[in-house]
Amino acid sequence: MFYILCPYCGEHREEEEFHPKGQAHIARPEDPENTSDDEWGDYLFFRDNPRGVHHELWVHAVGCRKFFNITRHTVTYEILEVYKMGEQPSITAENYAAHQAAASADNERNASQGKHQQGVRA
Amino acid sequence: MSNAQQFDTRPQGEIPVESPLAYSMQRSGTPKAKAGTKVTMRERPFLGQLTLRGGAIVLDEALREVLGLGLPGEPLGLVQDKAGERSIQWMSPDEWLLIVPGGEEFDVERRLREALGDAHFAISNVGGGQTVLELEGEAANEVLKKSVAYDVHPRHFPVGKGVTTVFAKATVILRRPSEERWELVVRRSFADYTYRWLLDAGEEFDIAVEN
Amino acid sequence: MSQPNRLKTGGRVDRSRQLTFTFNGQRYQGHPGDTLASALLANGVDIVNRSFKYSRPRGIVAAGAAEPNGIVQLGSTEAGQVPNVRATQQALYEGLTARSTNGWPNVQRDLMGLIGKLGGQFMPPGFYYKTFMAPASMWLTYEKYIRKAAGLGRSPNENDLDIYDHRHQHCDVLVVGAGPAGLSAALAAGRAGARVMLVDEQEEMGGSLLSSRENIDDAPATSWVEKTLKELSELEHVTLLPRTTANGYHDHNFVTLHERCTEHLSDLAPSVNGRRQVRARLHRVRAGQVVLASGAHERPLVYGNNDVPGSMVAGAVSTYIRRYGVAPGNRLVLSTSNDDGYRAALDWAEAGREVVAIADARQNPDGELVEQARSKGIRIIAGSAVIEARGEKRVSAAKVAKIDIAGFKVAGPVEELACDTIASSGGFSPVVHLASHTGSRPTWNEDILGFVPSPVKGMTPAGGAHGVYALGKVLEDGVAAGNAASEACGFSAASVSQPNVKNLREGAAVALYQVPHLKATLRGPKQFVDMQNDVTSAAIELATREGFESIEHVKRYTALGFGTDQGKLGNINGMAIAARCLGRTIPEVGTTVFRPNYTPVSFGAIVGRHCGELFDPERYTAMHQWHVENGAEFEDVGQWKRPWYFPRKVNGKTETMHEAVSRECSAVREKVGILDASTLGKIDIQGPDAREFLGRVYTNKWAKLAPGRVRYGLMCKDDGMVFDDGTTSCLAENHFLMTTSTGGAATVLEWLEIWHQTEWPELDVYFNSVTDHWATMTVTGPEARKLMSELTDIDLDKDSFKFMDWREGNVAGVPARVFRISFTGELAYEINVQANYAMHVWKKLFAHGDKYGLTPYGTETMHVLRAEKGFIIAGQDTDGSVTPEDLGMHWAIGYDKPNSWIGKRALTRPDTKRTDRKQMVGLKPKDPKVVLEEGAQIVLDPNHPIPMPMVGQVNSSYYSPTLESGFALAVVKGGHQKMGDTVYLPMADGKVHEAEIVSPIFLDPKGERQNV
Amino acid sequence: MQRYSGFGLVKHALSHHENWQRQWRNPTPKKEYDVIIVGGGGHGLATAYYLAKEHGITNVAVIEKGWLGGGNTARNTTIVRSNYLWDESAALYEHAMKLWEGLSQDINYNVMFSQRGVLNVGHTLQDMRDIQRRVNANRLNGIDGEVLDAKGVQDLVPIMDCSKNARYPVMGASWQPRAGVARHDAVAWGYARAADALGVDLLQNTEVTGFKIRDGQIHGVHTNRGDIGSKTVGCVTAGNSGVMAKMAGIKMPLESHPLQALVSEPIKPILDTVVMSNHVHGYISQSDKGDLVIGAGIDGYNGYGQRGSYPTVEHTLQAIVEMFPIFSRVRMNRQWGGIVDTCPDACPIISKTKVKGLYFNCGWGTGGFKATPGSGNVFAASLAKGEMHPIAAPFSIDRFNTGALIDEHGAAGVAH
Repeated sequence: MFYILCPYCGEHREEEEFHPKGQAHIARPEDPENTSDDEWGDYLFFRDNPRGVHHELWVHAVGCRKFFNITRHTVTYEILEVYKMGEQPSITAENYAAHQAAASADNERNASQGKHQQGVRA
Repeated sequence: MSNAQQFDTRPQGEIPVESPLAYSMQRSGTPKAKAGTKVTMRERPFLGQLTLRGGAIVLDEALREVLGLGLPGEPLGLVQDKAGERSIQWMSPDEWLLIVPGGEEFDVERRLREALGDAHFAISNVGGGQTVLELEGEAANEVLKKSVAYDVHPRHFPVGKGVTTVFAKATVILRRPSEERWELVVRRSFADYTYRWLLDAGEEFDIAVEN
Repeated sequence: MSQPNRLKTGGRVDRSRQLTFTFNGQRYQGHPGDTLASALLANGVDIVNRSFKYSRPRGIVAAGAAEPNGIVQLGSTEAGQVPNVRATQQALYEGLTARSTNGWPNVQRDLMGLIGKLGGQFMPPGFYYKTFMAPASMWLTYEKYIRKAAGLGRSPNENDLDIYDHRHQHCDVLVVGAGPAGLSAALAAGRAGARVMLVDEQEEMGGSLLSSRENIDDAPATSWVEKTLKELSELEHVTLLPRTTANGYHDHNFVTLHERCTEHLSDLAPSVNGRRQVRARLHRVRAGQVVLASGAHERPLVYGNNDVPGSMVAGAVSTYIRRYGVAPGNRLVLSTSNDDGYRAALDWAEAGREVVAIADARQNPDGELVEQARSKGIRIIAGSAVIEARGEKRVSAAKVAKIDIAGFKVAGPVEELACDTIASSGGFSPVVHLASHTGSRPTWNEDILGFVPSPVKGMTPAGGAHGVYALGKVLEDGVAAGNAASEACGFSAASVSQPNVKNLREGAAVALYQVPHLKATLRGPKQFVDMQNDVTSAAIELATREGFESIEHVKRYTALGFGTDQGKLGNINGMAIAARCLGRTIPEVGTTVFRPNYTPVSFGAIVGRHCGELFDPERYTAMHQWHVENGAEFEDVGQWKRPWYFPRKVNGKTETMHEAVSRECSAVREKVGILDASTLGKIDIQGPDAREFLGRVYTNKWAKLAPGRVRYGLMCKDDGMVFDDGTTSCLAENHFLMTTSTGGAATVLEWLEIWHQTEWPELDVYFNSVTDHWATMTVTGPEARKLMSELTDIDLDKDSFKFMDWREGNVAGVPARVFRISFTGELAYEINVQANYAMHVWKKLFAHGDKYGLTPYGTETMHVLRAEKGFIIAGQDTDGSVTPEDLGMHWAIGYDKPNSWIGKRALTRPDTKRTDRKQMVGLKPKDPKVVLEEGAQIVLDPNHPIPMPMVGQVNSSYYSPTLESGFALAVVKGGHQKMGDTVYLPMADGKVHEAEIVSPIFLDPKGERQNV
Repeated sequence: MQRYSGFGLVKHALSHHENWQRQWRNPTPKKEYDVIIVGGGGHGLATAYYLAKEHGITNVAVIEKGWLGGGNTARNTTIVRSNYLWDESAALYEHAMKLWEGLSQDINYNVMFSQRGVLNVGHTLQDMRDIQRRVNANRLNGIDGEVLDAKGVQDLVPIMDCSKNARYPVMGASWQPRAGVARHDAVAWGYARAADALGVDLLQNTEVTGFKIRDGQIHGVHTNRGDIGSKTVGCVTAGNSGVMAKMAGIKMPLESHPLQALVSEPIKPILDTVVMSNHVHGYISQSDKGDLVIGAGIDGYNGYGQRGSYPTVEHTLQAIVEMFPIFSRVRMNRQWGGIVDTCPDACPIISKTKVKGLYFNCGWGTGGFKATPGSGNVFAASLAKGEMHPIAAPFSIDRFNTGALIDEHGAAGVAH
């Protein structure tokens, strides 16, 4: 069960307070009337569904009622970042590997300084 | 002006009034305190409750002007006046819950609307839709731990904090106005469920209800 | 003789007190501190069960969670029955009553055992896949007998009288396991000031130290346990939970703990001072860090007939002797691959019993424990193993032979040693179960011959759980883990001095899993790998021969590890055997992922208080008590309890629903009725862009709705399908009150928010739910105005307060908003008052309404009345596949609105613009007495052979006392062009109803009644 | 193929079971096949079997990245029923049902198809309307079913709480007697063995890493064991279908969600039918081994982790104990998760794609197991003829652009 940092409340909350609302950044076509049937179908139904880094829309339903985005790994379920509506993710499928490498280097550096891996609450 | 309608829903004169728990207390009872009572529940009905929406800066200014009490400075903050009768709780980046003694809310709303002028804001009277339950006693924490997934440990939930969270299968606004007292702001239609749940969860601590 | 196997001294049981218990109808004695298993062993009960497939007699083999055989049915009353209790984990209490779960007529003389003996050969793995196929019709019969033979215990057939509880817990550091590693870790983290939870599945904390031979700080290890627990219990932020098993390790360090609160006292929780106590408590823990100090399970060796009672895991033998003061036999043969196994022989000898011999698989055993055994004069047969046990209901001898492990063969003559107990040790398997619950696969460590946990974020293993076994190292490791965990939570490491422990010199262990036999595996005596599921080495070999090469295939084909013990004893041995058969190494064969639960948890504990009346909230309106007192029958609408109808007693007889509804309908059509409509969702919408927003989320137009006016609105999703409807009133230029369907309230509010927050944040508008703030009562019928005029100061004149207007004023002295909207087609006033005053207003209406025949009505009457008018109910007349066009609601579609409102674009897709879509129509049964079935399918040719083409279905259907006929709302393909056509409704009973397609508006199509 | 029978079992027993043959070969991949099936689950194996048996196409490879039947085939709750609402899905599932009824004999492998009946219980007036509508539709489509009232339910399942005091009292149910359960692993193994016997190559531990596409035509697949050629490729990879489609440059209307299930410890026979409730949200049956097999809905987020969130398990068991209070003391042994690829209309995609020769059979959501034989059968026919089988045709991917969805949410509200 996820422990989710609400970017508005500023603290981690239990998954039970949130609802997932599908893929993030699905923008409604600017001019629906001049959108083809295929384009409209794509907007309504077609999704990335990646095995790996995924950007999702969630709402803090039992909380501040705000929608926000989560970048989450769909296999490890690790939440890589949360960001508010209108913001763009800094971690993406493209830069994930580099990001992980940097993070593990950080961890090793911390470990060598006698610090330990950060926990989910740290 | 905001060009919204304000509506004073309080009747003049003596009109019978029923709190959301009137039926529940009658049906499920109000257990009296015993020697072993470690938690006490109390309803504070008929308070004035306003949902305030808008920008923090303008609302803060207006509230200071009208109530002499500004918005809490942080998310999840709860501030009260000296008497503890008026409180403002952060609900969302653009939403606060203002609780005042019953009857004050219409005047407060009117004055706030005046003070806010043309700003974009909203004020909704929600006093009929929710009631306040207080929990007190050494086992209050334990009863809450049975009921809410939110961490109520004093390190994590100091006085002056308030959150909206899951309560069993309902939702509550949970606040800590003082060291010894918790407040649950409960929606009217869920009040009976919440009450029955608390009686059940409090049974092992000989929960008492004061009314 | 009472308790023949109980030693005179030793152990942690309280010999001063006797407890009487019953097993299979026989009364026995034990002591406080016993488990059911230790008490049974003390009393010399060898056979505790019969095995699942072959009905072989089985005894206790282990001492804790790993026990596969000692599965019993507990309970002295029907409601107190508990199936499948593990005797090794059940504390003994006075009056405990238990039975074996299998064995007919009893475990001693079991007739199924004969079948096992004769039929065992005919039940290779997967035998049922290969037979019982002919004739096809017989499978259900075969299955009945197969099912009867299966299952362990039985479910109670009475409701549980006990209650269960939950605790939502949060801590910095959760330490799982209170053995030496866990205690040390908790001490370190606790001293650092962290919020610590220390949990242990056993009756008391201490883990392996409770039966350890070793000293800590020159005193028995148990003194250190006591001292440590004392300090921990005095630390303010430390919580100790004994009798608590960590069952599931979920994402982001969420761990479920199962605390057995009163299960050690009785099968029904005793009450204290009249207060009920919970039977079990489920803790839902969110931990900053988890220290996994769950220890290790000892592996038995897999030799011939290794399931004969008297065969035990070596460590369990020690535990029974040292912790419970029970020697489970007299003459012991130990078969071991490592030094640790020697502890059993030493303990056995010190208990004054005979150690016949130790068969050590190693050529030159030389560790310190080996020396101790030698010095006691115990015979050690190096390079050998027990290859087969003899005996049927109890071990009578062990066949020992030299073995060639690499060559997998017996390398010397067989010596038969008379004995009654065989202990075996094949080394240890770290308890990695929890660590793999979140998907991390354990990795093989050749040094310790076991799987160790792979890294899990926020988790630190300590001690045996990752293969650190030597006591001194374990204590050190625990402190390090505790400090690492508390530091990760932002605390400074605490200082914990290392206690003085003598480190034993240890000889290297050898990898031995399946012991070779003189005969080939398929021909030799059965070697059990998973005792609970009767999986043998031969079964695994056969599975690999048949092409099941993946370990997952092997497991599934043989059922290895699928028991209630989840293969704690057998899995690694099974993998090793599969690896041997496939010519691979264990890591090549891989491991399987463990799933929660670590040990089984009762449904009741998982459910907690969410059962019975608290299963789901019942939502009440402000008038609920009145409805109850006036005999309402209730309908569940979402979580709401809504009055369905108000049956009256007439001449001592209660009306049927039909009678009540007819009466209520007539009252509204002829006089006046009242409905509690408080459950409708209400959303307060304010802001300069509120109107613009409404125009985008509703299909119809909102630009010109003036203050004081109300409009009906229809909402679609962007696929063009209707999903909710309701009225919205203009309260002021920038202020609207939206109503939604009862079920749609939360969904619609979230719908508005998602569009505002994600798509149109530039619109200045706020939405607040005021559903609960307002109570709503609908006064409707020809007499409504007269009744209202007695109670309100609002000008009710039909020209100043028109249909679809709203006004504010007082009703019964209470400020109210009154809306002239109608869901019945009659003159109607919908009164909204602040909910705390609603009961007063409601009662006042009745006080004045009597003379007008004011009749309360419920949802059923509301449905009849609205259906007569052709008004839809979203969710009943729509099902997510209906467009506004399909409903014939062209008037509510603003095609020429400036914005592309939600749903508009989708209405011109190829499928949505078809003219032969299912469209809403009315149906008039040819026989007016007929009320068509809701859900009846509509066909054009009832004589068409099956499959019969269907053109639509009935969604709403009622008897109308006003029309004196049944009538229905339905959808029919191309229905709008089929007015007057006849359609057919073939029913299950063979009847075919005829109906005519008509307008869905059955009554007052011009709307004159509501406009008066 | 060594024929299985009771007599054969006795014969093998006398020879110490030393002469059992492999159930399938472990072949080396050929360079080229007539048809490649990607995905060795139940649907893929069934497709291969029917290609060989009914269409004489035996030069077929089934490519499986792990072990046969290791995905959702191994993780579902084994319910088989065909009482779907819409004509299109009813035809598909009933086609499957008819194949189920002779499957053990057809493939000479006892899949333990137990037609013990399925109850879909209703607790509200709307539930009952939906039940009536579905059963009426089923009947006119030639699918067995009847509507029971609360007493009928109680008679059939005496241990269920059908009292008025329940929070959501049972009002009635739909009852499909021909429905039931089957042994999931046996379905995969049985099809595998039968397909292998007809010459199909089952390539385990072989992972497709890409598609060979030239000029809009499929030419084969890249795998970790080299390239394998074919002009016809059928992709049947369930939860991974979105990932596979992306490799081929195709976007899918799919979201892969965790679907959790759990079993109790084995207990003596106590529940003889399958009971499902959309409203209190849970379903339950008892396996032949004695486990209560329990499930409910999907988790709301995308997930390939084969696990979901704990509250789903809690809510499921609350529902089960609500319906069966006597199970309060029965204990949950194990829980797990599958990865279900769900479509917006809760119906599958059995379709050609924009790549010629590349077909997808996916999107089964929570309804895949029960369709296994039917899905394989119509997919095989479609691959063999290059034209979609009439039963499969409505399940084209185009429907999401035309709007011709087949909305079965009512039927699939609870996963099964």
